[in-house]
Amino acid sequence: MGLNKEQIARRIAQELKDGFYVNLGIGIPTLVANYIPEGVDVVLQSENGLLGMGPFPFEGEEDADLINAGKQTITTIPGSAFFDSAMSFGMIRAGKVDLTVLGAMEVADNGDIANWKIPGKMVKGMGGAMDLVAAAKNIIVAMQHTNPKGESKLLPKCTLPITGIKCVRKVVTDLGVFDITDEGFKLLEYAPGVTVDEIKAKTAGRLVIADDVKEITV
Amino acid sequence: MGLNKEQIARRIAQELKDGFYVNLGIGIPTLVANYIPEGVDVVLQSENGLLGMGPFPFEGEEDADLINAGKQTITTIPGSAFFDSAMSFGMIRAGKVDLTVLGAMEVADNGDIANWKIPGKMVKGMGGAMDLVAAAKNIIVAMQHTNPKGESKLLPKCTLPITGIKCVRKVVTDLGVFDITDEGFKLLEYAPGVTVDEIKAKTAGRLVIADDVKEITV
Amino acid sequence: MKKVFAGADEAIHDIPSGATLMLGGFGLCGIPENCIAAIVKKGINNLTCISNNAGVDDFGIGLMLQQRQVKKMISSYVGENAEFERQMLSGELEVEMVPQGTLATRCMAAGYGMPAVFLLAGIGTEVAEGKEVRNFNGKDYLMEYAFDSDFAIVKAWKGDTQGNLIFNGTARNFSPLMAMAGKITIAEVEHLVPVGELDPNSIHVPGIYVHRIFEGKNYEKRIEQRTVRKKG
Amino acid sequence: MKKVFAGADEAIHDIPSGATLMLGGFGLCGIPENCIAAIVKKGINNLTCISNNAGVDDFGIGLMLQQRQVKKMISSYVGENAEFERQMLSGELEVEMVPQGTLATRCMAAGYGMPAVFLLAGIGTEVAEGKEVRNFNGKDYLMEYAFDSDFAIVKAWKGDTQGNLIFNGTARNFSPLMAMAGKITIAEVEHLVPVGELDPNSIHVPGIYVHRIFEGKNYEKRIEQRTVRKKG
Repeated sequence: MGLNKEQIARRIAQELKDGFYVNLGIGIPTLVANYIPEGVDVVLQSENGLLGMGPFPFEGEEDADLINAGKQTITTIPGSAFFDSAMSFGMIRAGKVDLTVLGAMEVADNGDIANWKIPGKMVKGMGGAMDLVAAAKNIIVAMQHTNPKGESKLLPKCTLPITGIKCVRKVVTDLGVFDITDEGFKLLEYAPGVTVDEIKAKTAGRLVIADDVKEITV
Repeated sequence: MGLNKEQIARRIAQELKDGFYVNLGIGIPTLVANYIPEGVDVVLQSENGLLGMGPFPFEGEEDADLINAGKQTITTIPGSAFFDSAMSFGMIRAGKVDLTVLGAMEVADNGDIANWKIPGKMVKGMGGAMDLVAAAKNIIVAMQHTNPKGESKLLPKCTLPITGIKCVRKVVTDLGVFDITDEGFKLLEYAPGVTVDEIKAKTAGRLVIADDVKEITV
Repeated sequence: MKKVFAGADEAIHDIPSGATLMLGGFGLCGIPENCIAAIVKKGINNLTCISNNAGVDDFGIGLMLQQRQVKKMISSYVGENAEFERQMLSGELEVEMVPQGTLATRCMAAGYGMPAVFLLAGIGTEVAEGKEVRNFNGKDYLMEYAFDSDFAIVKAWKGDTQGNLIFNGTARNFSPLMAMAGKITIAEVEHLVPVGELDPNSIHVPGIYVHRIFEGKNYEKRIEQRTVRKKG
Repeated sequence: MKKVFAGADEAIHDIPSGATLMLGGFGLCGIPENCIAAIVKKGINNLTCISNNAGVDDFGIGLMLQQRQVKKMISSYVGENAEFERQMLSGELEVEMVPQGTLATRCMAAGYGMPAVFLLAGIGTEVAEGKEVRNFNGKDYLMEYAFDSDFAIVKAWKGDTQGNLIFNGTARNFSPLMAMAGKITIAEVEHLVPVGELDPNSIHVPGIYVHRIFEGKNYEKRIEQRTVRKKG
């Protein structure tokens, strides 16, 4: 039951508006690019220095000088532009990127996010995650509602080292769509086949249910 | 008696070393470009966004998009590069420009300089002068030794609003060449036909005479 | 993604009186001629203009001064402009002088989301009055704030329909910095081309910073100091 | 103006053990392969390396790690590198993690002569520990210092004998910023051309920032994640 990864991506893609500049993180967020609605023109930013990221190259056409922030080979689209890393994060910091979608290990009901470090495990670094969450003006988190042990990832307070404070605006999980509000997570939509009671049971943070809560359409 | 403007420029040109990046201010400093010694390769920086400034264009070849900081039409040389004003002053601030030559209304014996404003007269602004004097690592002032009233422009303290503090390293006037030292102006060279006593008489700031003081050769 | 406007009148249609504008250009080099003409025609006033210079009497921002549209100029050098001088001395025009590199860097800071920067220029001078001084590695710096502007208006050489801009020669100057700093950025270009025509390696201002673009007309590109040498 | 060197061995000849190096590149994209090979060959050690990543086990900075030449890494992401992990966990290797945009901007600050900048990244996290927090317009920022480095080592696509550099695609990344930040900057380029061949409007790093340049050899340009789609 609940949404699969593609459906989570598809639901997030509904948040895209014509003219948006969008930064997509690694994992589920990357899939959002596959579901951009008809008639909606968005430009993808890759924080390693590209506006106008296109799809993966055809086999044999990979260019070592053309990768995304996940170090995958990519292509450009007409109208793309390259720039250095300072300008790339400069435009994020200045609020020019309309939407950032990223994954998370934990989200707190005040919008705190943890997604870079697990104590006791090898620390690989925060990459651009701290910059993105601190500076982006609109952040949607795409993640599973619970961890492999079945524990809620929507918490009253992050238990892992945090990446940024009070920055997440919206969370889309396999179970539902939530806004971050002063009252905590606000359930806007539930996945087909999932009950509000199940979501209540699996959400550790403060949860309120929108008056007009409805089923997700993807 | 003393040096004319061309000779002042010629004397300053002796300070140029092979490989120098040089910013030349308006007036006498501009003339220095005409006297770059044989075998010495210097690149001229213009703070409005150019490295590799060439001579004035031939008549009929002026380009409105190609001017220097004095707003004069110029040319480029092979190897030139354009950049924006932030990078231009960034490279000055980071100490990448080896020598800056500029004019002054007053220089104090501690290296203070005044060259942007005369109280009671129309204020045109400091342009890039404050940035240059604050940030350049090596500043030579080119000016007349006295003002039109015959008063010394080499002073114990600037009387005009200052442009920068303790920044001038060397002064070349129509009468002589001076280093700025802890003892004040240090006369290194005097102009042909000018006596050390005359220089003493016309220098209001602290003045010491170098042991090996000698006549300027231009 | 509708960034392309028909012309200057359309692109500046919603600039209100009292707005703060950044205007690109160094002297008369690289100034947004079409937008200035449209602003003069529209007659909006009470403007605060951030621009390195203020034009000459009958060109550039000088045209806006003639119509008394400018309340305050923030510039590094205001040069030869009799009407400017008259308005300033009579107190009609407020003027704030900012060192040129400081002006440029305060624009850049805005475009890069940095609220303040530390700069050397002006230490020990009247420019430092009232400003925070901070010592790093034995050197004093002034803390200078990023500029805030409602509209940035620049002129580029080439631009595409996505808003990517390329400047020519020293007409670049402050324009890329201001283009990145405007809440709304308007670019007029000599050549508006379809997407894909500009080399993505050579873009000076990526389109994300540019909200409106149009191809300008009848550029005069006046030369302020025509200096030449003789052939031979 | 003798900036052109014969090769990597000559260009890095005076880098001493214990030096602080900036190394351009994002992952394996745009890394200075020739200089890394020469540093490995020369065997200098005790190095502090500022680089967004630390290569993989058998390529990039990973090669220097294999030879235990690195004392400290300052990076944003150190990814998949078993030897790196081993040295870090055993305490042989000191590691400082810096957010990616902060890393980039601290390089830029150095090249622009700005001693410190105010950035949002890391506010409220362990990155903020011990750092000055300052509020501007209701938002908290961390004060971050410009990086200090003895040598910056970058790889560009094209360069001329004056040191002007042009990068290709996303191989640009941190390299222009580091090139501007080094006390001594060494650039290896795929194509070294005579002055006058590069378009002066399209230079990413003006030669004034570059002290040594040479044409590199045998570029492998390894791809870290080969992702493709099928035709049709």
